[in-house]
Amino acid sequence: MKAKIAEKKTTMSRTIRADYLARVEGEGAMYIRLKGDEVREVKLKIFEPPRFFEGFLRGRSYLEAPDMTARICGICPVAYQMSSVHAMEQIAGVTVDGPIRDLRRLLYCGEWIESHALHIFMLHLPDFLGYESAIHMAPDFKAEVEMALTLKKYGNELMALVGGREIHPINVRVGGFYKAPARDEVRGFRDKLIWGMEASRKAVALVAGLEFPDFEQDYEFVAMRHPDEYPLTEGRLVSSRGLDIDLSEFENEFEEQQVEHSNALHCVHRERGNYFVGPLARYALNYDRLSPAARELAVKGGLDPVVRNPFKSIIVRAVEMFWAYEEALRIVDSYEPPEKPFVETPPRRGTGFGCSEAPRGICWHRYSIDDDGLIIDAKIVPPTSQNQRTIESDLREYVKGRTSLSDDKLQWQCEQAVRNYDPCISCATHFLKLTVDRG
Amino acid sequence: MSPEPGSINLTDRIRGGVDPMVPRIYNVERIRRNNHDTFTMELNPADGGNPEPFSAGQFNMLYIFGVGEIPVSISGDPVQDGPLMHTIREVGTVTRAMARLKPGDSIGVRGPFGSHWPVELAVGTDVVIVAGGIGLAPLRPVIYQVTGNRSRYGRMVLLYGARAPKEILYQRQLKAWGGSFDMDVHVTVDRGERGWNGEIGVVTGLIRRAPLDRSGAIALICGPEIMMRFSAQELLRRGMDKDRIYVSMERNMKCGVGLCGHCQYGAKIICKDGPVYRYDDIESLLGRREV
Amino acid sequence: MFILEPDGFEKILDSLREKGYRITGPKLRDGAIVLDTIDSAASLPRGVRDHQGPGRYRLEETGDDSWFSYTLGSDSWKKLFFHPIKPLFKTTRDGGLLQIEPEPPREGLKALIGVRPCELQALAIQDKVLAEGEFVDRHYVASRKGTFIVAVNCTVPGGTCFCVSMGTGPVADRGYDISLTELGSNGATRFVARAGSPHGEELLAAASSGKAGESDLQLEAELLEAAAGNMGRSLDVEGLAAALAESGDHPRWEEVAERCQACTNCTMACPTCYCHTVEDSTDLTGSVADRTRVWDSCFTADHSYLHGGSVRETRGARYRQWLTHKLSSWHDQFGGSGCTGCGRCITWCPVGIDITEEAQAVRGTARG
Amino acid sequence: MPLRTTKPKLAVWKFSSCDGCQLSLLDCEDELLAVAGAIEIANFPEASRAVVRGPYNVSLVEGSITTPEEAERIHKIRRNSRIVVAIGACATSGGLQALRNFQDVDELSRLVYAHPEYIESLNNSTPIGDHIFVDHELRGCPVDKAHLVEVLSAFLNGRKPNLPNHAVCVECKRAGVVCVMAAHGTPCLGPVTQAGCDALCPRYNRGCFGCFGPRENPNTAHLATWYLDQCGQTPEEVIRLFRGINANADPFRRESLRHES
Ligand SMILES: Cc1cc2nc3c(=O)[nH]c(=O)nc-3n(C[C@H](O)[C@H](O)[C@H](O)COP(=O)(O)OP(=O)(O)OC[C@H]3O[C@@H](n4cnc5c(N)ncnc54)[C@H](O)[C@@H]3O)c2cc1C
Ligand code: SF4
Ligand code: SF4
Ligand code: SF4
Repeated sequence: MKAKIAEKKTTMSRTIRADYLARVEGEGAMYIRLKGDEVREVKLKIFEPPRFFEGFLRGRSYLEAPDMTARICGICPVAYQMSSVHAMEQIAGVTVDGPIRDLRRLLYCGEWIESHALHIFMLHLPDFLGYESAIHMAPDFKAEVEMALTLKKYGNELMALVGGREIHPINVRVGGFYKAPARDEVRGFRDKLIWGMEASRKAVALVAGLEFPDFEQDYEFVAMRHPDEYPLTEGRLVSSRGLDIDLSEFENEFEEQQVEHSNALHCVHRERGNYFVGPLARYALNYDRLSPAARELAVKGGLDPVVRNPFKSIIVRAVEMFWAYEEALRIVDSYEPPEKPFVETPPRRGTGFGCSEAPRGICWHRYSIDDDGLIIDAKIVPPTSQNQRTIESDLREYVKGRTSLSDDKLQWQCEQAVRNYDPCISCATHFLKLTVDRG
Repeated sequence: MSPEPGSINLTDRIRGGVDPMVPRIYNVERIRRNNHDTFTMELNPADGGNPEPFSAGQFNMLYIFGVGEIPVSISGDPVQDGPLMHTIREVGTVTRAMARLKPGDSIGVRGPFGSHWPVELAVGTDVVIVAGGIGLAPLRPVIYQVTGNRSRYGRMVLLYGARAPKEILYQRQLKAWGGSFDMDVHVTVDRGERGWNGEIGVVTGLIRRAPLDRSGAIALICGPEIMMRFSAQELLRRGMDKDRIYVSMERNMKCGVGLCGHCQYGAKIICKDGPVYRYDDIESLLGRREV
Repeated sequence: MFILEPDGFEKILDSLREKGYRITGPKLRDGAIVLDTIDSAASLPRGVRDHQGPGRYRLEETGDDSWFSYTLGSDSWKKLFFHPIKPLFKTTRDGGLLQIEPEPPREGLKALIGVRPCELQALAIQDKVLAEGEFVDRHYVASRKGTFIVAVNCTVPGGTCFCVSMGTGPVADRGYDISLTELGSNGATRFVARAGSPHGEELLAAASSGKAGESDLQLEAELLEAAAGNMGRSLDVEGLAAALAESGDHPRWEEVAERCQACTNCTMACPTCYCHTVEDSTDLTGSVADRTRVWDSCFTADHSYLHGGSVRETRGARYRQWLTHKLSSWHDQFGGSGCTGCGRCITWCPVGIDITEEAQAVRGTARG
Repeated sequence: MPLRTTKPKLAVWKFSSCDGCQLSLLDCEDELLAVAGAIEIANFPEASRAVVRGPYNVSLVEGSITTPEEAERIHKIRRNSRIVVAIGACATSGGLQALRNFQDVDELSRLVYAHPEYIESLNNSTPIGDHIFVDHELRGCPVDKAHLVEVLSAFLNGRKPNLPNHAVCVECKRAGVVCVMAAHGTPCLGPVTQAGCDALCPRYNRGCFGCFGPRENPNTAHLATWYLDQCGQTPEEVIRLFRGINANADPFRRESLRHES
């Protein structure tokens, strides 16, 4: 969005405002106040209206959680579905494995592919290349845009294959699925996945060649970690500063705070404050769990095992997209439909925890249910609320050395810095507004 | 033992090898506005051939590219050669899209379909035509046919009701017919306007006063369902026979050839048995709700 | 009359397949019998029977090896000939000029396995409507040609069947190439088989294990007679059509409106319902338009739509249209009933509205 | 038909929602470039920073009205748009967030937020059509992307979009799906829900839960009776079924309230 400029003549202060931040999911604004070279205030303001999901969930059946929580976010509904079904299964004392678990991973790979392809090419890349959007890019980069659309489309097709549709899949239930896809349908996906792996390789090469601002920060990365897999829906929570906890301990370590300028809660570490979730964190903490081919690709893309430049998240996403295609292929090639598509999970009183790696970071859930399976209490911590503070601190640091830039440029670059996080504001309750106030 | 019981033994009953569901392309020659919401289209086949012959009262299914297809009666002269004519009132999606057509555009035409006005029965007797609104369009072919061979028929009376003076269709023709063809033309409007010195009121009022005396006359009625019912009753009261009164019915139609099921009216299939019915054939249905 | 053993049955399928027939038959899917392509007799459901009632269908394992102890599922053969979704033509536009490219009718040899007597009648009714009038549906005609029918007489009628009332079952008397009656089960299924066409005769002669004996025919007659006496429902059709024709203002229609969902399930499941509509669509550039024919139903608002609104607004009027068409006006239009007594509309009505009950209620108190 | 000279302008607006319906437009991978060729994407923040001033030929509006600010903003959009299409369950009935309409919003706010005083929210979540005149409503949670393309191409071609108002059952039977009500005893909202999803849930052996909202002439009362008598449901279960994605749509709202006591 175009900056509105109002210069005050007497001092060097100026106000830059962009009321609606584009190419992010949801409604928010960014507000930066400068006095000379000094950054006075940075706010990521989320004005997406609250929708009170945790409140509605009370009194609903535990079986309804995957359908209801999916509606928190149209971009990563599967994350909400997976975190909620895992929590409910924990309460029921049931673990789901074999082909049902594989199908869940396949569905989630679909979501990663779709979301990453969307973010890399349609939301983030235009910033690097100086276009307003991917559609504006299309005339100059026809082949790339077409490749991007196909990469994304296959992700969507995977979701539809397993989940019934791309957005708000209907096939996910506590205990598994309503119906398992037929063997031939799943196996038939093979060629698309092989194409997707190849195209992802090209995507990595493409984005690795971009110019990146010199900007590194010392983040505390937080992600899930699984004993032997790159994390998706299961594992412990670990951090680059030594945290290693069970999902149930999340609230001991982290807390959600409400701030006046935002409808989204900020989640912070109780002692250490802001932290970083999402691809960079996942990658740094699980580098050793990537497949050999994905690791090789990361190296080719010029990535170290730990990446501290958030602008380079675009490369990490491309590597993860490759990984998701590869993982999907592994599942597809060995798929045999389960005898029964779900495990029975009779209602049982208790509290359960679920967490999964949404494309933009961990999505943590806690539920308590009563004897009849009705939800007594629910708590959901989406990824963007966890990154909000870090985004603000990035902005503060990023603006510091760049106050000499024109308002327009500075605004665009700050927007880009926000987009590094692929913030999903709809989840966080829900668009972005940038105000640079240099007064 | 029949040779192939499981299968059906059919020669292709498809007329002239043409699929009745596939339109023939016609080009718009000319569009004339009749009034603020009604226009008459003149069409000729795009292949340069002649329009299909038709009988007065029959209709075509007109297809407009990507928008839809609707039944419309033919309003031109069934005897003389000339372009295919349809007079259409704009009421919804398809009719509005048709109103935007320009000469040179093409549309699809299937037909003609359905039954026709029994003009042959009128030979040697009087003909009473009762029309309401756009209902005059399907009856115009009858007038052409009669005036084209005036001496074969008895007296001709046209009773026509429109909502308002400016909605009267074919105004110049009405004058000409009334003036020179030995035809009684009576027009009434629901609402008068300044400058209107004609009749005001419903068309049944005209029937009450129409110069109707010869028994054996036939009556042809077309207009809204309720208008047709009341007109028929009025004609009966004036001593006409049930089996000499004809009406033209309207129902949703998707195929026009009796296959889609939409135009059922009691046991009737309007596109096939109708749209023109002898009054006593459907009398019992006319007053019923939601048939 | 032949005796056919299971391997003879398989032989018939094999030779049909060799001749290029696509074979469709009953299959077990999602807790119901559906009609689908079958590879061999082995993919036919075995040892299952159905329990059908108003709005209710459940399968049960019989524990034996019976082949045809179930009756009808919700789909009927009509889907093979009168396709639920059928492209009619594609129009391209260049400037104002149109060009129409009709969808070519598709022919092809089809073998139907396990057609019940009431369904033979249903096919005959649809033939009459769609293929024997002044105008015919050419897609129907094309796909209906070259059909080979293996009928199965009913020995275990379903809970909503009333073919006896409609005079359509439980024994097939014409319209088949081969008809079968299953004798016994308990691992010893065999069939009495009859040929209804030279082609059927030829196949049977090659596949059967000989002529049926007196005792086989005796057993068959008993089974079929018992079936006829075992109908789940009945409908007194004497004078029914006339009574319904006069029932326009019957209060029962309003009463049924309180239950009826106007959901269309009865019409979609009915093997003789043929209502269809057309849908037009365009691409974004506005240069190509498609016209597609799809199944429709007299229960939708659009079915009777005239500018300004539907003629049949209320669910009662829509239900009346359906029932009186099936059981009364069909006679006027096509010289017979539109109902075969298959019971599908009763079983698959999600709220269990029963045509036999409604017809009876209306007729019981119809004014003359 | 007149040839198009300048491209019509499309705008996409967001109100309270999950973003899924507008994402559906980006999910039209095969048509996206064709859409962009036929239409000028004049305001679609999720896809582009570029903003072209109104008035717009078509505005797609996602989301429901839940704040005083939204209740004002929607009028500006109406004034600036020739055609307004409300997209999705939120925009056409209030969406899942309309569950608040059955509860006390202050209490909900206290449940979720430590400082409810910072939260500005209306008591009810309401559809766009409650605030302004809407030219078309596209149902679904999310909308079906083929319907989005259909609405745009209908608009481009000057016709009425071809969208059904009959029951899901029509699509269910056309697709040859086994009815989950009759064959499994699963309560299904299909008979009272508008078609458009191609009977997705029944295809997956589950009952329809009403994403596309009520169809024309729905008979919810007797369906609910059937759930209670024949599917073994409790009144609470019936309430929850009707009080889902389209809880605030009139027939569904009334039905769920009827079972409260
Ligand atoms: C036998 C017959 C002859 C007719 N002759 C004429 C005529 O000469 N001039 C004229 O102006 N009109 C005539 N009509 C009416 C004309 O068909 C409708 O006005 C037209 O279908 C409205 O279409 P629409 O798309 O503009 O309206 P909408 O209200 O948008 O209707 C949508 C669809 O519903 C159906 N439909 C709506 N109204 C009717 C209707 N009255 N009859 C049948 N189907 C309808 C059509 O399929 C139509 O496309 C005739 C109808 C019939 C049955
Ligand atoms: S009306 Fe009912 S019983 Fe009769 S043929 Fe149709 S579905 Fe079968
Ligand atoms: S009778 Fe039953 S199946 Fe038919 S429309 Fe009514 S509720 Fe649906
Ligand atoms: S499954 Fe649901 S939508 Fe399908 S026919 Fe049955 S009731 Fe209707």
